Amino acid sequence: MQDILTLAGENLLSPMILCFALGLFAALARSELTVPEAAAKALSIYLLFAIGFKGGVAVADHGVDASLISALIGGIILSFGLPFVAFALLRGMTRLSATDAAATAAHYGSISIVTFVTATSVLASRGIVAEGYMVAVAAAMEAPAIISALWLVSRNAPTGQGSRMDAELWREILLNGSIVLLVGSFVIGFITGNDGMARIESFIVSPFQGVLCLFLLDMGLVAGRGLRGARGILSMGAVAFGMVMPLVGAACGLAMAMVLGLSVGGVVLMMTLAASASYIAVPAAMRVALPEANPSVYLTLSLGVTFPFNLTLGIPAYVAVAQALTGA
Amino acid sequence: MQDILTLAGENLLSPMILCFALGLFAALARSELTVPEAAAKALSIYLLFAIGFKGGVAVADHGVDASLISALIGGIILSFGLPFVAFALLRGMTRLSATDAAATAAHYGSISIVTFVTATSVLASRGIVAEGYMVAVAAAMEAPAIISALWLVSRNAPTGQGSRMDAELWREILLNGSIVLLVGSFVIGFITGNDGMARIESFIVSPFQGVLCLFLLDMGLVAGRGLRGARGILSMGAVAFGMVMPLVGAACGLAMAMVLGLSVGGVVLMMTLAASASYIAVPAAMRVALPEANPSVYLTLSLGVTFPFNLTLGIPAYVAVAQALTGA
Amino acid sequence: MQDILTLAGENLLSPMILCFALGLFAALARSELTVPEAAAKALSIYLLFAIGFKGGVAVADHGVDASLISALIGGIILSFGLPFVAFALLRGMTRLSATDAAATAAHYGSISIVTFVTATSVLASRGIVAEGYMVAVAAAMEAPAIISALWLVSRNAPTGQGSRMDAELWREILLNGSIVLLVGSFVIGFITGNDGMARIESFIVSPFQGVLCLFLLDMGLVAGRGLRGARGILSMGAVAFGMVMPLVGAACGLAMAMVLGLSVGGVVLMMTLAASASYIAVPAAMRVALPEANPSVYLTLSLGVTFPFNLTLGIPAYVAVAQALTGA
Amino acid sequence: MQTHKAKRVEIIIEAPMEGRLTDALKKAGVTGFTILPVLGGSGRSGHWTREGQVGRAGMVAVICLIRPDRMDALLQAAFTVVERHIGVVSITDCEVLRAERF
Amino acid sequence: MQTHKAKRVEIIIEAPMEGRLTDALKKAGVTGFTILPVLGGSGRSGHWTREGQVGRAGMVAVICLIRPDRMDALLQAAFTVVERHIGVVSITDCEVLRAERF
Amino acid sequence: MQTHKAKRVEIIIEAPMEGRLTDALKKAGVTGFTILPVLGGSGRSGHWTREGQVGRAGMVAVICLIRPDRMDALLQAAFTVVERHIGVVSITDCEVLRAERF
Ligand SMILES: Nc1ncnc2c1ncn2[C@@H]1O[C@H](COP(=O)(O)O)[C@@H](O)[C@H]1O
Ligand SMILES: Nc1ncnc2c1ncn2[C@@H]1O[C@H](COP(=O)(O)O)[C@@H](O)[C@H]1O
Ligand SMILES: Nc1ncnc2c1ncn2[C@@H]1O[C@H](COP(=O)(O)O)[C@@H](O)[C@H]1O
Ligand code: NA
Ligand code: NA
Ligand code: NA
Repeated sequence: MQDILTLAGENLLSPMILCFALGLFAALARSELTVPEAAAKALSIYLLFAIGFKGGVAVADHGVDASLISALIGGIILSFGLPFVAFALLRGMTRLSATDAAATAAHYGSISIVTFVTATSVLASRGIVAEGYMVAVAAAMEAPAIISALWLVSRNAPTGQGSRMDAELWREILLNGSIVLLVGSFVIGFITGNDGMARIESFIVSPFQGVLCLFLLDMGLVAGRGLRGARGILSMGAVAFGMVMPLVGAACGLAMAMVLGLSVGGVVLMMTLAASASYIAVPAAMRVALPEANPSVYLTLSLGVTFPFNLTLGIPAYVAVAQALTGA
Repeated sequence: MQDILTLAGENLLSPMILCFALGLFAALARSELTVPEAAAKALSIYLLFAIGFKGGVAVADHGVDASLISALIGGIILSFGLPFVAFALLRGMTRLSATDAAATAAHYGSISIVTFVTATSVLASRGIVAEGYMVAVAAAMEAPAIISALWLVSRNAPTGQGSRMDAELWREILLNGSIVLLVGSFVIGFITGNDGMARIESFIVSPFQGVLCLFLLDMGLVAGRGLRGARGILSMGAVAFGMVMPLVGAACGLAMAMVLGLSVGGVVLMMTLAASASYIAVPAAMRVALPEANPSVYLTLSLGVTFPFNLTLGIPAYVAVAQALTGA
Repeated sequence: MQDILTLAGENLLSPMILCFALGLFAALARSELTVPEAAAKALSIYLLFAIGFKGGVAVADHGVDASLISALIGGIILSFGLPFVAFALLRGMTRLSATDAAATAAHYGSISIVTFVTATSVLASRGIVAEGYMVAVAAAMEAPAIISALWLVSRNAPTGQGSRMDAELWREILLNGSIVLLVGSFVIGFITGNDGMARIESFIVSPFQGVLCLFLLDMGLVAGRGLRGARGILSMGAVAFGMVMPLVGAACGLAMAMVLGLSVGGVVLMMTLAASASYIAVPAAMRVALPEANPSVYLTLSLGVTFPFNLTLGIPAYVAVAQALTGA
Repeated sequence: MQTHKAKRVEIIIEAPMEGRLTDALKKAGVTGFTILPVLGGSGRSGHWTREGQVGRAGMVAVICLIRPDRMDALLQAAFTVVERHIGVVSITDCEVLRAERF
Repeated sequence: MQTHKAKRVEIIIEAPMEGRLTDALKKAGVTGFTILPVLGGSGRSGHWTREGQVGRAGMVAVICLIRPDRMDALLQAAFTVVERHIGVVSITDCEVLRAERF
Repeated sequence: MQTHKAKRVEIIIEAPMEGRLTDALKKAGVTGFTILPVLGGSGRSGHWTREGQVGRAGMVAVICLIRPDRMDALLQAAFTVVERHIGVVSITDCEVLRAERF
């Protein structure tokens, strides 16, 4: 317990989290501080590329084995399954319509890559190594949750609000920018291995944490602006859901990680993936597939409640639990 | 004297100043070379974050004492007072209307953070250490000058041109992006101290001077385009003001720094702050508060005349004077 | 031969080329992955600045001599001459109108700075040194080809499609952003020499290859989108031209480099310049000077065919040939 | 100069729907359109700005000049796409040069 | 398709005034508006481009579709804000789909 | 509020021609214009988006409010520049505030 608190304190006082807090503060105080959209997108491309590449190099280093495949399958199962848990919780804890609840549930089955990146950087700062292929697991978990959510809608929503799913949208989802970049750079890292790493190490390794700081500053700004715009949109129940669901997700992720026999680092990352909620790929898909679902609800929950929760309290808790359970 | 010339020569031939000159040349020659707005803004966010963070770490390192508070007060006094000096000089040296003169005076009481950053990098390259809290002084000096200018307008301008000041505008000024980012990263640097620095050092320290080069290239482009667009707008008297005022400001800054008992580096930075003129925060405030004042006048003076003057001749002179007077 | 294949394999499996391939794949698969325009432009400014600066420092280091001047003249002769070769080939191999053929020919006389940058990074990774002034040669080769193309049009195109050349356009071409930045940073590097390099080395040297990776990712995206949009626009003959012409150009570049007596690295870079085709400066000039020429033709050829060809197969071949011929 | 009567249709729509709208316009026989970026806005579903967004969010403005007789096909096509989505459609009378282009 | 008469008001105004203008529009009962970025322009106070600016300078275009009877309130509100500022206001007749939105 | 009749001319043109167009407009006595960015479009010469471009490619929209009697000079000037280029020109009737500005 002592440990968890120290860990949480350390995490809360890292430059990354403080940058996020600064962004949140600036947005809530209505400062006009902004990171230009193009710059934020460039930072996210850098982060995705670096994290994918490093994962690929790590896998090239340790060799591929069956555990990669089983971890992928485990991740996909979580992504399919978690929306059902989220939907049930939402229907119990809030008065959201079936459509809104299903759309929100899709976000919680999918993942937030920035939360994942932050977790890897917390692991790195405490010298905990994780399976390199967890990056591939992250990519694999982006989309399946959408299928579950659409199935939930088709079962529960009033007629006329059915989903507008078509082949085109599937292509968009499966080839969305972050999946392609993450998987692509993972493959590039795998192919070029340590030689490739040597050539671009001083670009993707040393400045990584600093770039993450600026990116989290922007995430804080965006989350804060979202929160301000959404005042009165979320009920107390919904806010509670935004903090309970990551814990439920993390518990599922933990169970899965134990079944898969992952290392401490891998357990933390699997918990983080399961606990995190999407706010890029899934919202865009929901706007097309379920236009009647209210974007303020799912965006505010995912970006304004769950994302900060994981960043500040969640990740240190997951690290502590993983260390306690694996006895590391 | 020999020394000043060598120093000025060295400064003029640094990559930073030459990049500024390249931008100026490209703009005056009407090359279409441009740094995209989003990229320039991203560079400025990087510079503000890095300079604020480093300042905070330095203060954490040396401990906080009364001198921080007295330096802040000193800076605020300068920012309040300099507009009166500038206004008097402008009314004497030019035929600007009272409104234009007051709006311009506000710029000279406030500060240019890029000039400040360039001065810190000149100090760094000569191994001169300065008080870390000078970053906080810079932030504190941004806004007070605006009050003095508005008071000057209310006293001198024709009726109907009164200022449009309201609570909303005060909030905008006090929470403008650069103040929030500078103070915020200062606080983050202070909280995380050397541990935080170790994590992001390779992002904010080693590439700093290179980033400053590209940023000054853009500043050269912007200043040059401003100068081209403003041909015929500034009288000889106004141009002369743009070079005399920084010297007057620097002298006031020097006096204040001596009273405060700052180190050589601190003296240089206080002189630089007093000598520099705002071209971001104050112009935006003036457009709202004093729409009748002509933006071409104050922008061209501040960005086209005083900024290059300080960058090329001013800073080396301030360093030389500070070294001579403090016997360092 | 063995050697060429190994070299080509190594080159094809470098992170840079794989990033380009990833971009190409993403665009052809219609992923919405994009690098924001502003970010791509910022990356290109970084690359131009770094490459120009390093070239200038290298020249400052080795001293200026007559060989710089003769290499400049050699480059200009190539740029003037190659459009005639390209025009003849195009008229033989395709059914393009005289206007389209001339506009396309201009691109092949001019150069692609990204191809040049990639070649320097291949050289660097194999420890081959090249003349620093080749950067200046690259800049000198951008524009002359346009004159030859306009002369070809005036001789061959139907009346009414004459070129719209004026002093203004010449200014635009000669002061286009990349020439100004390349030459400007070359001069800055030359003036500040190793002192300047020491100050910004960790910005322009260590992260260089990583930045190039992200930039080539974007180039792959752009080239792929261009190819998709241009389906059915290029005949088989035109595509063949896009791969034959770089070889012809490289041969001319080789001959010129032998006459000039360049080092192995210099030979490779001269071949690369002659083999590469412009897709920034010349297209913009052609839109103004020859609006009747179809931009899809020349952009697709230059960016969609010749650029990938040089990147993947061309450069390793040029390195192998240069090493074989100079016996290095 | 000789000008010709035409209609200017302006459709403000969510960015993820852009491709679907332009595909529908092309199918409805529209010969051209232009897409402008949008910084922010306000409507029944609230206020938004590009700064409060991540990813491919936000809206775009699609401008379409057409011959008056093609209007109905265009509106029909546009309406099918925007029907369930937030956004607005406005139509203005205008004149164009070079009518052969429309 | 069924369309309804409306007005399209386009206000080009300095970026620092954007928030004040949209606040005034909301107070005047305007139900929606869209903001477009502006790259540059020219007028009595000279020529400017975004490239010659630092900070929150420049202008934006605010587009507002309204029912004709609300026009006067809107213009009054807009005028109070833009009066002392550089910028232009233009009004066009237009038709809109889905009139219930305005 | 008092408004005045005017014309709103919208010219969508290739970015490299922007300077030439605005120079011609100024010579034709136009007192002001505003330039908006364009993200992409489609026409007889095909489909393009800013994302498939490098360099100073792409198009811009130039908006010009003028007094009706100046229209012909403007169109003449614009036409000379755009004649051989891709792009479109449209003209709408409008009303403006502060007529003394045009
Ligand atoms: N009256 C209006 N005038 C101009 N744009 C509008 C108007 N109403 C809505 N919009 C635009 O359409 C978007 C969605 O509107 P709504 O569907 O009403 O939420 C808003 O964010 C605005 O960009
Ligand atoms: N006649 C006009 N047509 C279109 N935009 C204009 C016009 N006049 C002024 N503007 C815009 O309004 C801004 C300020 O104009 P002004 O107040 O005349 O300096 C200009 O920079 C243009 O963006
Ligand atoms: N009917 C139209 N409506 C709106 N914009 C158009 C139209 N036709 C062409 N454009 C714009 O003008 C550009 C060039 O058109 P074009 O000359 O037909 O290839 C297109 O990419 C569009 O941006
Ligand atoms: Na999840
Ligand atoms: Na000052
Ligand atoms: Na060439």
